[in-house]
Amino acid sequence: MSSEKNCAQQIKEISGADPLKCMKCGKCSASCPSFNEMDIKPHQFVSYVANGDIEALVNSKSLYKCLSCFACLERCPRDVKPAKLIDAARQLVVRQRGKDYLTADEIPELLDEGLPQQLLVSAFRRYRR
Amino acid sequence: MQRVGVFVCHCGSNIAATVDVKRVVEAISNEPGVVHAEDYQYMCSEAGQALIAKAIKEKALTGIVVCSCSPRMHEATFRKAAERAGLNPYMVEIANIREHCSWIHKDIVEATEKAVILARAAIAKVNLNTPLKPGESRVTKRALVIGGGIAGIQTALDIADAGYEVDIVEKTPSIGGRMSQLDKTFPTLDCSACILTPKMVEAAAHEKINIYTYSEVDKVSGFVGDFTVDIRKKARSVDMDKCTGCGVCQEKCPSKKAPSEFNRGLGTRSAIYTPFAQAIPNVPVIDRENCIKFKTGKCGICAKVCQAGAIDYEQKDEIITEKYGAIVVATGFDTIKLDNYDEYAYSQSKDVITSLELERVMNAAGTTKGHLERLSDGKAPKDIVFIQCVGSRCADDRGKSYCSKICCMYTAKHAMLIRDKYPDVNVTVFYIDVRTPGKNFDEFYRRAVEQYGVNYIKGQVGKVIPQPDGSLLVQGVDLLDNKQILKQADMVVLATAIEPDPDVRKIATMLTASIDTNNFLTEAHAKLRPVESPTAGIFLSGVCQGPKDIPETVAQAGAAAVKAIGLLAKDKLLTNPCTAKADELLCNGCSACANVCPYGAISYEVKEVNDHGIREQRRVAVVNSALCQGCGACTVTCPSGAMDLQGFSNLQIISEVDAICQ
Amino acid sequence: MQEIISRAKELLENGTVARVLGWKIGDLPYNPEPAYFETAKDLENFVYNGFCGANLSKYMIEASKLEGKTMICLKPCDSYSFNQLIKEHRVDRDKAYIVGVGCKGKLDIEKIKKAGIKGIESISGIEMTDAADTLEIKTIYGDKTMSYADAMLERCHVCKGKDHVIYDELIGESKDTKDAERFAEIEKIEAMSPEEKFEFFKAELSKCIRCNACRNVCPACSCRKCVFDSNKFDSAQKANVDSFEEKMFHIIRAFHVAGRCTDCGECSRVCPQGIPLHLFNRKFIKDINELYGEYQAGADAESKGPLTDFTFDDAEPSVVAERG
Amino acid sequence: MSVENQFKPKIVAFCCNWCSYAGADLAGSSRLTYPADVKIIRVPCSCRVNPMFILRAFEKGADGVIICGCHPGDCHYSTGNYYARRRMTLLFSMLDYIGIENGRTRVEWVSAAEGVKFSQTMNEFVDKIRSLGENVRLGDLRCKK
Amino acid sequence: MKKIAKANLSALFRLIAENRDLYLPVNVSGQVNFAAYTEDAKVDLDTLKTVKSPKDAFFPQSENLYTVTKNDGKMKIEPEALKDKDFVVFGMKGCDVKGIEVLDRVFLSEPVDSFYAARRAHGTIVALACNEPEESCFCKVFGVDCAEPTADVTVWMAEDVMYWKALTDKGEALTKSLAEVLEDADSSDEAAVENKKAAIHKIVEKLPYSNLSLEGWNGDVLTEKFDSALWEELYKPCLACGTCTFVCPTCQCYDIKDYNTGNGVQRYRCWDSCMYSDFTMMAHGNNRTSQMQRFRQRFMHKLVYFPANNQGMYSCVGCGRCVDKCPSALNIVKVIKAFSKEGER
Repeated sequence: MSSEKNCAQQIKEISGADPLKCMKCGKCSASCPSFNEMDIKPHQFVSYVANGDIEALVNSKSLYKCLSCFACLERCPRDVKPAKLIDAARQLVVRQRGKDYLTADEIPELLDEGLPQQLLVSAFRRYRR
Repeated sequence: MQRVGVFVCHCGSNIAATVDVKRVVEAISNEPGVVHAEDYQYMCSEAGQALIAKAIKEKALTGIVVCSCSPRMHEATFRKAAERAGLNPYMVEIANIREHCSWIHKDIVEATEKAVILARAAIAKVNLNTPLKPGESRVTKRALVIGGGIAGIQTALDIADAGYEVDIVEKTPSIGGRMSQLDKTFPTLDCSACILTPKMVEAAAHEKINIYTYSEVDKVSGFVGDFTVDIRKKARSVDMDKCTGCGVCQEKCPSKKAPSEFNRGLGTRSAIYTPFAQAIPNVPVIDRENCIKFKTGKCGICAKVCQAGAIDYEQKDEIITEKYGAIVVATGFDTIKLDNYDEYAYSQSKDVITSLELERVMNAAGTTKGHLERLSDGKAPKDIVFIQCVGSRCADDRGKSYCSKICCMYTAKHAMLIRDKYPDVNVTVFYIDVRTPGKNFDEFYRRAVEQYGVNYIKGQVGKVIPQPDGSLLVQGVDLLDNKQILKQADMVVLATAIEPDPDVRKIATMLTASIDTNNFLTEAHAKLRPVESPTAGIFLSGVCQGPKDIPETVAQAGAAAVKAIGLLAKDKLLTNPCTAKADELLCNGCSACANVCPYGAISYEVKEVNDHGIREQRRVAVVNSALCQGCGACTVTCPSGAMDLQGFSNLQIISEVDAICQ
Repeated sequence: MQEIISRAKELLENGTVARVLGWKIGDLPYNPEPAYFETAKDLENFVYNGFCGANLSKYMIEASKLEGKTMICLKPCDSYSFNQLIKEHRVDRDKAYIVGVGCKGKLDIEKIKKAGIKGIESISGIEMTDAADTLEIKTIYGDKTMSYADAMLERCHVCKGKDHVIYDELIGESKDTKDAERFAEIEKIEAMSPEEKFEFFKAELSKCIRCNACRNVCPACSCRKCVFDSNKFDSAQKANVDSFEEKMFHIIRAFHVAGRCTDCGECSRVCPQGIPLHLFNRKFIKDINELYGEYQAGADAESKGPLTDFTFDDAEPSVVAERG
Repeated sequence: MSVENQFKPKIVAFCCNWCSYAGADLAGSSRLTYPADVKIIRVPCSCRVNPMFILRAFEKGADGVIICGCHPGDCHYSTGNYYARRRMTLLFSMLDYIGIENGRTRVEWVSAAEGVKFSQTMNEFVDKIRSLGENVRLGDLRCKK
Repeated sequence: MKKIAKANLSALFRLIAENRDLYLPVNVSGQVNFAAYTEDAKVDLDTLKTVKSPKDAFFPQSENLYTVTKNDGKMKIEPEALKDKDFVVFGMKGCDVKGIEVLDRVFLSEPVDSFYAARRAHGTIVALACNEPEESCFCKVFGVDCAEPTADVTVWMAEDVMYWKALTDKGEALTKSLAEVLEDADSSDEAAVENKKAAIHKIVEKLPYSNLSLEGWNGDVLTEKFDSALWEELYKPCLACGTCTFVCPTCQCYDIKDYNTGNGVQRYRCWDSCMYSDFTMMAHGNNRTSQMQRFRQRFMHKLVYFPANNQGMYSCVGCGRCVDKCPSALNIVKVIKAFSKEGER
């Protein structure tokens, strides 16, 4: 990965969010259905990006625990878009080939008969862009 | 040809750091008319003004240009200085090289170049200036206060005490405003009504104060010192002179289902009503939308029971036209609508209420007679959650960008009062920041935490989920513990953002008072003239200017009163001499200018004109300089250029254009 | 024509009017001139035919200053100008006895000459009583014909209608001559690219010689002293220096008459260089109609003009860029 | 392109005294930058801006002219900006009609509280004029030396 | 005499324009006026009269005189350079040429107008005989023979050939330089030209204004004409525009004005019109205060004042442009006729 600063910049560009607008109210974390599964909490995404600590962010579990439900984005009073930030971090990873969370071969095993197609597509969207 | 002196101010380093002032002086020394140029550290200082005076006298200057801060800041200062030195004050022009130059440009070469051009434009203009003399206009010694809340009442009392007549126009049936709806006040916890009611009574009894309730301002014309206002007294359907305020009509009224505005819609009232027991005037109003008589033509019970015969179903709106010298706006605030905040379930659950509604719940005269109970089932709540900053400090258009300022304190007050009266109730406050600047404010908040055990959680609530059992599940976060919190509550109180009363926009338009994007009225200067509108003769009192608590409101009300008194104390005002003037040799008498004049300042005369030897009777425009405010609308409408604006003449503006474009 | 003359004689004789403002026969078949007639003998030279295109309304400004009433002959389109002048207090309604004269379209000698017809000795078919729709033109280079419609002034092809909006009495019938859309030319230009527009107007305006005929004939340009003749705006210039220098004059002139111009077409009629000046005025009229509602200047003598009026929800100036 | 060679447009901004000029002052005291190409002329009201001033600016070499006034409804003189709005709409339409590039003229309502908007507007406008390049169609050749 | 096939005219123009400026009638947006020759100019030699007379070639509507600049507080005056390049005006008509003679009287008499003189020195006039004079023409009245205009070169346009006859040294020099395109003419050509002239003379006789009488205008008539009550009647329709003066080949009045370019001040002169209310405006106003006076001035100047100062030379040449272009159908012919009728009374 290129320099951390550069990555932080890329995340800002991809997400279109400005981490400096955050007033640390925590409404994102309060809204997040995956809060408990995450090691880095939604309200912390912002500080990681602002501080340029992208390495830790892209290596976090949160990257794959975020459901992209966008509740945080909807409710954020400051228009900071935590979901977009984490999504942007995810994209940074995906853009580096071979760093996928799952390999293509692993997927069929995980498939369930009753799994709705839509969920599958959404999963692909998240893990294999 | 003028003899122009140019004075370039360093403004300490404010200008000099980005503009090479010496270079400016050098560059403009050869401009047409310039006979003197110098720079100084602070032109507005006494020493700076002395420099100007000295140059005016020694160099026999006929015009000066000061390159400094905005003319909105110091034009008056320099005009006065020039006048003291014997120069007509209107022979002064300001080149704004601070706000419009040094403060916004970083590159010294670029900024200096621009400063030179701005100076040249001002020099070109001053070369065409002519001495002007202000006219005079009279001052009507009467003030109008729009809004009868604590701000309006205090302003009116202060003006009246100084001996001037004051009219209060209040749109609801009683004065008192928001403060009358409050239960207790922070940080002393004294009873709101107990301190407000005497003021209301005092205002009503004051011989210099005249109160128009259930009335609105319809039209405003005129200008500082001489406003003419149409006040619409809405039909009350009750004769104010006859009514004794016995209250029988309200008791007997069969239509009792109208939502009570005073109780924020939590309770009901009769169709003929006074908003609350201590209402002033104690004369009811018939709410025609809910009155059976007005809806069906039948009923008429109130008229039958009224021994004074005060009920008048035929009453019509009445327009009163009155003249005022000063107008104070005290239109107050309301809480914002919560339509954009579905996540708090305000519209889904009766047990989610706003703080102002809580005031009515807690108040002994309120819907629950002061008992803290759930509005859904009347049960006593065990767990109450307060949510702060609902709609305040919001970057998008769901809410307001500003801090509503009062919420932290009233929430602490509510929490404290509940814990005091019902020690077994758990109170949790979700906050982003607790802001308590103010005398005894932080102590008050700390008492809530330390003495009353209110549970403050740093973090916001994401969602309030009504449960099938009637309780509320509050999903929030504790940022300090980095934990998500799911909390069972049976009442949620939202610290809803406040906004200026929506009617203020209409009023501001009538007054031509400027207003900001949040509908707060703009002050003439954020620091130095905080209680005046930029529109002369209009003053600001209370929350219409920005969020504030009661003591601040009262303080501002007094300040606005003092400003109004200062105006009313004058017998005459000097009028702006920058007025329009018609050149009768060029005037066609076509009436186009009069059509666009907002002040009716232009009339026509048929008179003999001597046009270079040709004498004939012509219809020509005449400007009443006392009425003209100098907007210039007429000058552009006039095709022949007969109408020109003194101080901003066609040639002056063109000379500025030329100087900038050359 | 005879009817007008006899009525004029009557009015002069019974003292209703002190003079008659009409057209006097010219010394060529096509050049009658505006003229005053004060006696029955004068009226021998009165003429009213297809070449009486001149709009006499503006002459009433001076006539209003004279003793007694003036009988003024107005064609339907002229009556709009007259109304507008009343609105602007430039003419005295009480000083005018308005005879609304019928009109079957007025002729443009330039169009006839542009068709290559020269050495004209006589033209028949121009009288109001002529039923033929063809002009028979005798020239020293032989006889020619031209259809009446082809020789008509541009304004007659987009005629505002046969009705006079103000008059004391009417004499003579009018004819529908409208056979083109009033704004078609404007729309054509609007559809051009900026470069095409610029080239078009540059070519047209490069012909301008600043003779001021358009301004001086214009009933809306009734200023005692035009801004382009005074020092009020430092705009007094008689020069035409570069190819597009006249824009200032023509844009401002059009702007000054915007909302007041009745579209009488006199400017285009009199331009010695054949510049279609009505394209400026009519553009403003079209914009006003589209943005602020249909408005016909001079349709009445009371209503507020669109530029001395407004509504709270008028279009923003950005509409110009937005509509592309 | 080096900074020195960058096209430096001449831009005239007419600002009404009550709102936009104060807005520009606020932009200044808030240190909200915009290019030095913009020079402000103070007029009492947007309705004081005569189309002749605008054409004059172009004639003398301006590359863009922007008129700023109080928001409709907020005019210090009640109605001035309504007249200005009609006048400028028609004038701009005429300029467009004769083939002058759209965007060389602009009207923006800026209140005394909108320092941010003022600076944003000026930045945008300067960008626009830079993209349009030098005004060659409306200028007087004599001023082009 | 020389001749050239009409088909070769463009070659002729190209050749003339090679080393000189060439002005000739060009159609721009439907109107024919004298303009500089370019490859794609729409040259129009058939239209009898250009809208403006070609006097611009020698006396431009607007010309810079000098420029004043200021540097470091010092003024610098830079006179405009005089015309120093040869040029040819092709296609002037008899009346136009006569118009230049009138202008010569004004600008070449002391004090000589150096700008005009330089242009006259460098300009060669090729005059074109009028094949088809029109009803508004009355050059004959002022002694102009439109069939044989006398200039540096006279040309006649026939069916498909143009005859070329140099009359002056300048004309000869021009002819010589065009040797590669001009052919020698023979006696049959001479005869053709004579026939052409005769045909034109015949047409001229048929023109309605050709027999206009100038009687009563020569001699000491100043006071009589000036005081005539007729002016009061004649001027009435006049709109006070300057069309007649600006299309006129002899009107020579100009105004001198300053223009601030931002880098300096240009002093320029431009045509002015005695019909304008601000003509010769001075601080106290104007010496002619009514349109009647201004109207009278124009015709008195053409028919009385000018001849009085120039050995009887009228400053009208009978081109008829004012007859064609006056918005109110006024013109000098109507004035002359009105006075002669007055005489009859």
